[in-house]
Amino acid sequence: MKKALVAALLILAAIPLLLAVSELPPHGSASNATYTHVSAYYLEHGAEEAGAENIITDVILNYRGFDTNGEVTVIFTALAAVLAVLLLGDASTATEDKPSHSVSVVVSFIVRLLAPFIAMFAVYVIINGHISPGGGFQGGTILGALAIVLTLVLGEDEARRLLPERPKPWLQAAAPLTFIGIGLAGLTDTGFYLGFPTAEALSWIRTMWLLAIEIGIGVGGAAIIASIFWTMEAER
Amino acid sequence: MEVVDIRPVLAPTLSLVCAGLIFLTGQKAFWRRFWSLGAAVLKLAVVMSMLPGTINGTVYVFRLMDFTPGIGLGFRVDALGMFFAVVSSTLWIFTTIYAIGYMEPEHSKVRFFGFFALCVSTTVGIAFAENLLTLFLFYESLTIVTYPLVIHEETPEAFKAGRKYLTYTLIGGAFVLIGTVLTYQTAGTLTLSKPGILSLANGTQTLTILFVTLIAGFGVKAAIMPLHGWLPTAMAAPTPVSALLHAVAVVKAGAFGVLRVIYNVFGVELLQQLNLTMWLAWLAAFTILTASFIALFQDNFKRRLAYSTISQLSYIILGASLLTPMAATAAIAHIANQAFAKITMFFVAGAIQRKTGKTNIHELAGIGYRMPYTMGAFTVAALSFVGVPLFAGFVTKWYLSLGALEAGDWWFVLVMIASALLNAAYFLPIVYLAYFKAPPGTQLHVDEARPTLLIPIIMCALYVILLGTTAEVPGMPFSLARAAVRFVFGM
Amino acid sequence: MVSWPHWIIVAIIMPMAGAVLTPIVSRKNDKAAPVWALFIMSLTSLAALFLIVRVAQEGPFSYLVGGWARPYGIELHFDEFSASIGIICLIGWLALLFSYHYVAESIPKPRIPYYYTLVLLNLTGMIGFVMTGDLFNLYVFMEILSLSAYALVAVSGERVAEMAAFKYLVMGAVSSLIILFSIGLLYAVTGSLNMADISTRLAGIESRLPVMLALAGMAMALMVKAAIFPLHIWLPDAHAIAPSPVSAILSGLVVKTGVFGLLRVYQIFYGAGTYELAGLNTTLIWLGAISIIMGAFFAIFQEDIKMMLAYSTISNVGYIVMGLGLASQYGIIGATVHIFNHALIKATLFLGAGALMYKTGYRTLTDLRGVGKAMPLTSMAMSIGAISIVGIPPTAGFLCKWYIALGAFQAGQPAFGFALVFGALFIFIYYIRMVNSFYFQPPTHPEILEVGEAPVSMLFPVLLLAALCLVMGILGRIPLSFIEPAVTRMLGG
Amino acid sequence: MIEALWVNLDYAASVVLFLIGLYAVIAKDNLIKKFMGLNIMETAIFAFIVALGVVDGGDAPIMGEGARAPFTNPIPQALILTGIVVAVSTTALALSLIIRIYRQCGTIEADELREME
Repeated sequence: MKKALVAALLILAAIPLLLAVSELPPHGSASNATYTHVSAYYLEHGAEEAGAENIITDVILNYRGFDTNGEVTVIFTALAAVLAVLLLGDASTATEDKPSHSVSVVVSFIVRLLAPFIAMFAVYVIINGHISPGGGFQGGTILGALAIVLTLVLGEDEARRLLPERPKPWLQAAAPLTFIGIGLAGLTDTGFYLGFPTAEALSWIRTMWLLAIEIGIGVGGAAIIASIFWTMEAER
Repeated sequence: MEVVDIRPVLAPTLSLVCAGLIFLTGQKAFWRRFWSLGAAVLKLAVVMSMLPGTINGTVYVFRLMDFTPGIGLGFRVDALGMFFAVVSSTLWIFTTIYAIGYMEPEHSKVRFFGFFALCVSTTVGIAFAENLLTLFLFYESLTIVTYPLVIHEETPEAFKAGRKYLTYTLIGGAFVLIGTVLTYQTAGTLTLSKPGILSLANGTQTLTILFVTLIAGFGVKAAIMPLHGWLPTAMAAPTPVSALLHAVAVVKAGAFGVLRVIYNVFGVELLQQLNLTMWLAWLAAFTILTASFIALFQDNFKRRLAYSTISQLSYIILGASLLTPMAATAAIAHIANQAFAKITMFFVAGAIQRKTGKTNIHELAGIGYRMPYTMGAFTVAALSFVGVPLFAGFVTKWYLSLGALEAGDWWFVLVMIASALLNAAYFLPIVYLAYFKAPPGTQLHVDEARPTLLIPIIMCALYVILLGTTAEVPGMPFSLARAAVRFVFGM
Repeated sequence: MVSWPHWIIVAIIMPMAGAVLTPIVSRKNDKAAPVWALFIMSLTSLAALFLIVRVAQEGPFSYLVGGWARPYGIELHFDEFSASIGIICLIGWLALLFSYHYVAESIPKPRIPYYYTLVLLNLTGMIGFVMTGDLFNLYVFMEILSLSAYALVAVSGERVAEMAAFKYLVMGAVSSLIILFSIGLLYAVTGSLNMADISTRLAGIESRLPVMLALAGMAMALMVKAAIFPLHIWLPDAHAIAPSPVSAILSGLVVKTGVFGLLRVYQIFYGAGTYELAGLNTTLIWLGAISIIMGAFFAIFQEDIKMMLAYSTISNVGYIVMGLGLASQYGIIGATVHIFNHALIKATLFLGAGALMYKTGYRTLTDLRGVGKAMPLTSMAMSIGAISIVGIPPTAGFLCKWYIALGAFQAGQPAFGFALVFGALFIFIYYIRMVNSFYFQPPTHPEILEVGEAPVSMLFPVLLLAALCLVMGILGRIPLSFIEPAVTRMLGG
Repeated sequence: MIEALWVNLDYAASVVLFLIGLYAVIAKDNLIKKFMGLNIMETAIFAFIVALGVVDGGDAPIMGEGARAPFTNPIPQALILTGIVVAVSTTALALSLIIRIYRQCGTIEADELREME
């Protein structure tokens, strides 16, 4: 009964929504405001102004870099939130009834075999983000996934060694800190937070900074994803 | 002539500071009494120092600060405000002395005297308010600071009374606020320095709504029927509080608000054109008679006094709504006349209760032999209410009747007479009972209440006679009332 | 000093950097986290102070992040409304100070550094939210503040807290998505994300339906965040169960971001000039009025003091929304200033309630009877808060009531002026219960008379806020005249 | 209208997907299913915004050798990258909360939880 009512209401709500989207500028047309206004500028000037051939990278890290600055803060918030919700007073209770992993030898072997290649691929995705599809988030996610796979195969204690205790908080905070660092460097250099040097001759600096941010995001993202997974695993 | 002077601010601030000191140091009886009395005397001195100037037409103003852009928290002492301030600060001294004696065996005395001082501070604030917003500010504060006094007993009845009191007065306050907002919206100003800030150009309908809103707001505290319900219930409070509620502060704040609305917000001229006040006059007349009639059947001493208060307050409303100079003089003068007489009666009721524990009228037979001075004072007050010449109440009745005739509404004179008869009917039996119905075996030797209770009673009774005999002597409060009337009617 | 252009970015990255560094700072020493957070917030407050002085001196100003011209980069825009970072910093700072003792006892130890991280992140999100001039950036900051708010509700680890947090999260996430959808619609028709740019480009758009849908979507989603009556169901549990300093932040500030978002939406559409907003205005007025009444109505039946305060928030946000919907000069001024004043008042009350709970261990009105004698200062502060929230002069709450009522008459809607003034009386009914139970009723638990005042770190914020409630009532003209030019500009188009 | 809707079929599909997600959020009792509904809604909106950036015949906006116009609009893609990260973060927190609720109450069915309250 409740479900039918909800469904009916939603179908009713669909009508104005569909009406509204039917009035939107036609899909895929190159004369849309979306295409002719801001993005035209990006496509025209992005490659030489912003430091990366991949315009999307330009937008993410340079034109709208501040959004991404906020975004990495969001993932850090997620980490802090998960830790604040899941950590308990005494760690012993959480680990008692954990089922032991039993993974077949074949799977274990293949994962171990593949791990370096996955890691290498992740690094490739991270550092090639400015000229090809990819970037810090994508690469970081691959690294994080690798950590998760290794945890499942090797067991948690083994996998946790990937992220030693001492640098762990620094690595988790890597993305926002890199952003703030680059932003302040830009501030001293160009007078704008997150400003990249504009001179033609300094394009390599632009590229280096982009690369630094990509690496920061990649490392930070991987550390956070792995940490969140381990925290949940400990609580499972 | 307007003079910028610090004293209008000083008067409420003094009691405010003393209230703070009472809260801080009031655990010791000496300091509690010292600050209460000191503040009362100081404040009276400040108020009195402005009296000669005010009678001669000087207006003391002080604008404290802009409360919101355009509307300031300002103080202004004109004749009408001065009159109210003189009455309340004179009575405060008596009430304080009385309360010190009366509250001796009670609990939470710090709270009591602290809020007592606050209460008077806000009352003087109401008297000296320069604009309607300042007036509202103090009017609403008065509600809040009297609440702890009303529920002082902390019994279920006290809480019930407190709830009722708050409900009535806060709703009234809300009406005042709406009226203030609407006034500001229509007139563009809220100042009370002119005889009327609204004009016919604002539209009859708006003006009517505004009048009804403001009168309803102030009418709650002025206990115009049918807005009077809180007053008899609030009898649950200790006697000095009842005295304060009924004579000095709360009800007078309401009546004073009505006067301000009629004389300073609308102005006599505008109201005459609008012909709005007639229903108010009828309502007042109805209240006078009905409340007196109800009072006849009350056996509880304080309840009878409460209904008498309701009846007497409407004299003020009636006088104001007749819109003639004579009636206005009577209305203003009655603020003092009713206050002194009624506070005497409450003090008497309190003294009897403390001394003998009796609260009902039928138990009072023969009390006149035991407490002759107290009952003597009561007799003076009763005669004043009945309207016997030489007592304060007569002055009111006389001028009010003259005013009614001036307005051509002679039937209000009949109301006066009927009311005098009713007053006689419910007060004189008490006197009779006290002196002539002593049951056999009555204690015949004098056994008065302690001096702190007795002295204020006698002083107030003397004042009642003083007000009744010296009405025409220049320099007495009555000349202030005349000064106020001259200003209001542009004479 | 004041004209240094970078304070605006400092105000955002200072708490952001402070937050991400908190776990590092407190790795060796548990006590370091609160001290560090307070230090960071002090610096941020300094930046906020300079920004407010600057906007008062020279009017609104912009900051181009990365140096890209509008609309190509992200613009931070600081106008008079953005000056709310002042109250964000103030309440944030005081709540952090209050947390010092409070949190140490009420949440599990390993979570404490992350608690401070989340509070700082929450404040970062709000500071960014009020200063940004870019719609998508607004969304990003909104997510920072929402996500940290969800977690902060659950941080105490009680079962009810986690369920409340989940409820809050689901409603908050759905509303965030609706906002993102609306941003997408606006982007689809204008091709821009900069608010000022969208505002100018909207004027010439022919297909109105998507724009109106975006407006409706944003308004609805922001009303969820602001807990307007039928969309309020997440609020009472979340605000009542969260640790008290968090309640103060949530109730005083986070809920207001919804209203603030509405203000920004209004700015965009008033700027565009050609849109008929009467429908939205009427909806806001009505929902505001209903919220006032219903919030008060539910609050009357609450025994739990924090639950009562939570429902009272719904009433008060109703005031603000009603003021916005009146769309008259006075109404909007009153609403904006009430954002500020209600934050002060509600923080006083929640922190005061926290102090009572900390010392006595009780949280219902019946259990707390007689606490006025045991904790006179805290009780006095809460009584001032209660008087203030009802709008009795001369406290902070009165001026807003006065202005919004004036706005109702100005807009030709006197009935809502009445509703507002009498709604306030309704609110008074339950606050008088609180005052009665503190002072005038005999204690249910006699041992309550033995407890003393809370430690200074808790007492100081409560007293300071109560004092501000009084001071802002008397000096009310300062925020009012401060905000006036912005409102005139907004209504003038 | 139908014709216009046909042109904007991508958008219409997103709207439908969005409502399906909303249905799950409201009607499902299992907290995880509720949350999956939320993920469906997220996906719907990402699809909508990415679809805004499509240009017929457009190529990936990567300059350099061999690049030829028209390129697709880079902005929506950039926005959605941010959006996805936000969605992931929300999911992480929601799952943590569900884990805690399950540990404390032994169930994650909304109706059973309501009875426990």
